[in-house]
Amino acid sequence: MKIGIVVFPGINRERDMVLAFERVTGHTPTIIWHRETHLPKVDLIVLPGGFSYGDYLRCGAMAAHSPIMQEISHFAKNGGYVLGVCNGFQILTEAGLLPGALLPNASLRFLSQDCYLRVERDDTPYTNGWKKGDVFLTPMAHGDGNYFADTKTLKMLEDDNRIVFRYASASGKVDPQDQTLNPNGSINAIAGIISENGRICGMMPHPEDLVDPLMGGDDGKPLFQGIMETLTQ
Amino acid sequence: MKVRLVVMLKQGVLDPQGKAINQKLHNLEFSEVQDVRVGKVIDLELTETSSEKAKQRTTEMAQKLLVNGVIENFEVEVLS
Amino acid sequence: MKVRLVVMLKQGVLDPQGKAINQKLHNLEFSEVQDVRVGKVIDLELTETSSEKAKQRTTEMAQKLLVNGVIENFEVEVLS
Amino acid sequence: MNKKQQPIVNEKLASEFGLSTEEYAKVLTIMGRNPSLTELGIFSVMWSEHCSYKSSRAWLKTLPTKAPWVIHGPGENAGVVDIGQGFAAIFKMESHNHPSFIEPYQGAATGVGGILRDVFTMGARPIANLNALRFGSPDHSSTRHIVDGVVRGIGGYGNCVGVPTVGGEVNFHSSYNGNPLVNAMTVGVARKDKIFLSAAAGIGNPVIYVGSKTGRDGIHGATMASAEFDEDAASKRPTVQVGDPFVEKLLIEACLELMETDAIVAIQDMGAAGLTSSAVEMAGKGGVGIELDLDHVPQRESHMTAYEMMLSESQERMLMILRPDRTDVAKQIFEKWELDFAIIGHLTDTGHIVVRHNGKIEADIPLKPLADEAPLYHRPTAPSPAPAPIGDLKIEKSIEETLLQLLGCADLASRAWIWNQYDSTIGGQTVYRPGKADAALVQVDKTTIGLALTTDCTPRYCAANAKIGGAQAVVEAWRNITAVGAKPLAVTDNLNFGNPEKPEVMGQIADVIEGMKKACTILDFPVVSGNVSLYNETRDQEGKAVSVLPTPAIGGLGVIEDTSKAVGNSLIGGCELVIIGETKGHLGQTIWLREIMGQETGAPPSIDLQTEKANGDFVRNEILNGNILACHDVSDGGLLVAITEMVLASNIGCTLDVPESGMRPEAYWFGEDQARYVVVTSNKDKLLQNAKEKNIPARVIAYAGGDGLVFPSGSVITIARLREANNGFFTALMKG
Ligand SMILES: Nc1ncnc2c1ncn2[C@@H]1O[C@H](COP(=O)(O)OP(=O)(O)O)[C@@H](O)[C@H]1O
Ligand SMILES: [Mg+2]
Repeated sequence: MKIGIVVFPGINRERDMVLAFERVTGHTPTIIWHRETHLPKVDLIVLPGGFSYGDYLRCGAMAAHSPIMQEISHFAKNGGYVLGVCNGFQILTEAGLLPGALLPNASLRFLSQDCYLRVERDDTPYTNGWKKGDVFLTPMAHGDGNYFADTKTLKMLEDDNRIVFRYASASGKVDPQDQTLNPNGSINAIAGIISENGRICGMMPHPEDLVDPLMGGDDGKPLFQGIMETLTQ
Repeated sequence: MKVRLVVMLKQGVLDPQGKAINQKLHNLEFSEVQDVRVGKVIDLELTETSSEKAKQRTTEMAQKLLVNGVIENFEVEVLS
Repeated sequence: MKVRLVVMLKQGVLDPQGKAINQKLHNLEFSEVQDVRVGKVIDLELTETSSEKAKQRTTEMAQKLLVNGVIENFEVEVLS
Repeated sequence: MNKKQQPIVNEKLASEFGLSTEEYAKVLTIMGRNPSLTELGIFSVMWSEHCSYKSSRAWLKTLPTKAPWVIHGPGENAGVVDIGQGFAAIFKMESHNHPSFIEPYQGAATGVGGILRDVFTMGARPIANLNALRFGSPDHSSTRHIVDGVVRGIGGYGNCVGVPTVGGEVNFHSSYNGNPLVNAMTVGVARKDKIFLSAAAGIGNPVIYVGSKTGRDGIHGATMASAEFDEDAASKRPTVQVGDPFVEKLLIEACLELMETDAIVAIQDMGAAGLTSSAVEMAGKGGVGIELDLDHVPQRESHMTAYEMMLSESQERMLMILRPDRTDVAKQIFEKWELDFAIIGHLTDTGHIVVRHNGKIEADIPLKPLADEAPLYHRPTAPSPAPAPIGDLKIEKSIEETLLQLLGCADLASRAWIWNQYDSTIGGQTVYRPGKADAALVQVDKTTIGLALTTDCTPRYCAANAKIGGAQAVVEAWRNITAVGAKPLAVTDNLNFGNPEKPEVMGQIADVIEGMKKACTILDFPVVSGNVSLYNETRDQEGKAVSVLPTPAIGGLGVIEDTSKAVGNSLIGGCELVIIGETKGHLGQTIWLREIMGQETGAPPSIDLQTEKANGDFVRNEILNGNILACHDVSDGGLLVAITEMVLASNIGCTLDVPESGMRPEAYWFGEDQARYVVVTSNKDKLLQNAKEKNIPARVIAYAGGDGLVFPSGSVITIARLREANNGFFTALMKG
């Protein structure tokens, strides 16, 4: 299993991601600097969280228009696995690799708190460590996590079963209108989606920060276990 | 040449900022306010001297980077 | 009546956004870009029908809430 | 400022720049001629209160600063202590009070940026931020706006640079109306043998400028930070600096990357007084001269004068002395991170700072007298009036009602509204984030070492008795670190006071420092860095100057070798709660007295440092032994508030035992006697036995379990109800 973590200027959760892979899988990912012109041979590209280019203009916009994103697009179009978390998710939508957009949180404030996610599919490389309907705890930390898609896109996502995580209560109840359950106001309480081919996934919260009981729990572990299982098959 | 790009959220895209401002203005008793929409303005200073050309290049910049067509519309205006 | 409020950082106040965008546009080979300043636009729909009055009220809103006079300037424009 | 309008340098101008008649006379003696405008500017900022500590220096020198684990005490950019396994913690706290009043968002944001630079300039990767905040009365017209801006600013900057904000404190009091206190603390970690200092060395070595370009930001900021506010404040506004956390993040990475090489001889951030203070201090400390050519300074605006460039406080800039054969290596690194890099001068053997611009010498000042002759004042002190004695207490409320009211008051309400806007988990090493333990706990990468971090101060105690208040602030920080199981190592402080030219204020400063000194000495908890902010006062409606409450914020750092042994403050179902320390029912200056009785009266609780040490050492030992599973010190609000906070942290209820007799219930439940901890144990017999052997007062006071707080009378308050009371304050304050 070879994992590459791409770092744009202003990205700041790459160390968390490395640590999580090390803690859960024992595997140390390679860091890929955004100026590199060729992707090294990897099985999975991770776009971690942070504030690429300060999140100025729009979150993820400037990173999405970097030369290396063309390489990543190529990689994705050839069936490569790509995971974008938080700013990484924003970059993927800005680059058009995933549909929709992430708007400012409904509260117009940065939200750093724990939330529960309900797993909507367990047949993807990113979710096969869970069972459909499982609920897990994860920290979230973002100012712009309010997922939006127009009616047509939304219908397509729902119909094609492309929503992988939704914000929920501890018992798995989803209510997009309830701000305690859907803190950033995402449409249909969407927290993560996947591409048509099931290989490009974007999500807002940070399971990588909850993989060690010492740091408050290990609810995020199945994400990494699932990835390892897929990639080592 | 100075060009102004005004970027607004598309109709139908929720504008939480506009909504919050509307609410606050009402609290401050600006009751004549019916609706508020918040957008961005990006002022560009270009070496370009033809206003036609400046407009065209700014439109390219908008499409390439400055505007997210999924949620935003834009207008270009030559200021001077 | 539709009024547009354009809010920009004062001259001399650092505009980190504009700076980063400028650099990025250069990387994307829009080398004609000399300077970028980013501001906000707030479009207000008012019940007011006199454009004089609308301008005046918008100015009040700007001073009271919408503009941070410490670092920002603003202009009011009646759109329709 | 444009050439045509260059003002004439004379005593009047000097006084506008904040130099007194005597100070200006000294300038003339040192220079032996009339100074140029740029020279006057340099003197005025270097001799400002902010840079020279002229009112406080004599007192600061009395603080203990040494211990076997202290690597660098005060005098460097930040304090450095040995935390074991080859690592050092580097930390400091700094104020941005006045800028935060003028522009709350940018003021607070640039405060965070500045303190981060003080820490990474020494070679440390920043791993945690904390913030000690003091706001005006909740019902004052500006409070909401300031709270909103300050919290957004701290979050906006810290979240973007990717350093977790893990703790802090907040108080509200009318004395901070229009003069908030914003004290930011950063903690970083470096290899013990890779620490970078600021003393310049090597005649001829290049002086390098890196980071952002220079604009006309904050010119006069450093002198402004030392001048009290009046209606005039608004007109000083154009000097506001804007922070760029994105650039700061790049600067951190670039500097740390360069620090892996052997290129750096000395390095310092450009903080208050920008290029002036960094150049003067680096050369001064190294005993060398320095020559700058401002033509090479990266500039954001056109036609800047030498004066403007020397005094600019543009953010995100650093000054370095490099080995001449390594400038290319350095240049490459800064280019990689897309930051400005410029050689702007070199070191000389003249002992002077010489500033050139457009081929002209704009300043030429001998460095030694600039430093040695800096003013030092022994300002007169006067005692503060003793607080009024406690008046009649007509008690009408039940304990239950009282508790709910206290939980909702400004100083005890949940701070979740604030910390939920701060990224506290980034880094993946946060063991205890805000609200989960008495001190935040952050693990050091690739080790099992945990750093326990806290900020503390109880300004109302300081106002009532500055000596006790100064000691109490230190003691509470020490207790909070102890309560997670860590060993307290050292302190950084931020001393916030009013106008030192008023003898009463100077008396507070002297007494607070005296109290701190005693506590730090006996607890072996030296001060390794800090900051002083004076002239914190504003005018009330009648135009009278009001000083802020004396507020010596203490930032404490402790270490635990094995983070898995640390404890938080959450109850554990089925366990017993034991109070360690003696409850005497002290009511003077308590929150209960203020909130319920409407009196700010009485003496603050006395501090017995030997008892503090004995009780704390006992608690720490028992945590490490595994006999204590959770712990919370008793502070603001007293015993019942402490227990309730543990209930709220865990969502587990508890049943209270009958209080000790011989005391009125209010005194027992809400008294603020010091040296106490509520601890949770599943091994009560062993714990009580150990306490008895060591002569430590210990007594079972409650049993954990259920979903409410059950009173001895049998009445119950549900956790939901407690939480509602606790959360209401910020929701109401920030609404609308
Ligand atoms: N400004 C702040 N930023 C982050 N955390 C804060 C802030 N203020 C308070 N907290 C957190 O809230 C909790 C309670 O604070 P406080 O009542 O001051 O604790 P204590 O009295 O036990 O020292 C602590 O975890 C503290 O770190
Ligand atoms: Mg405290």
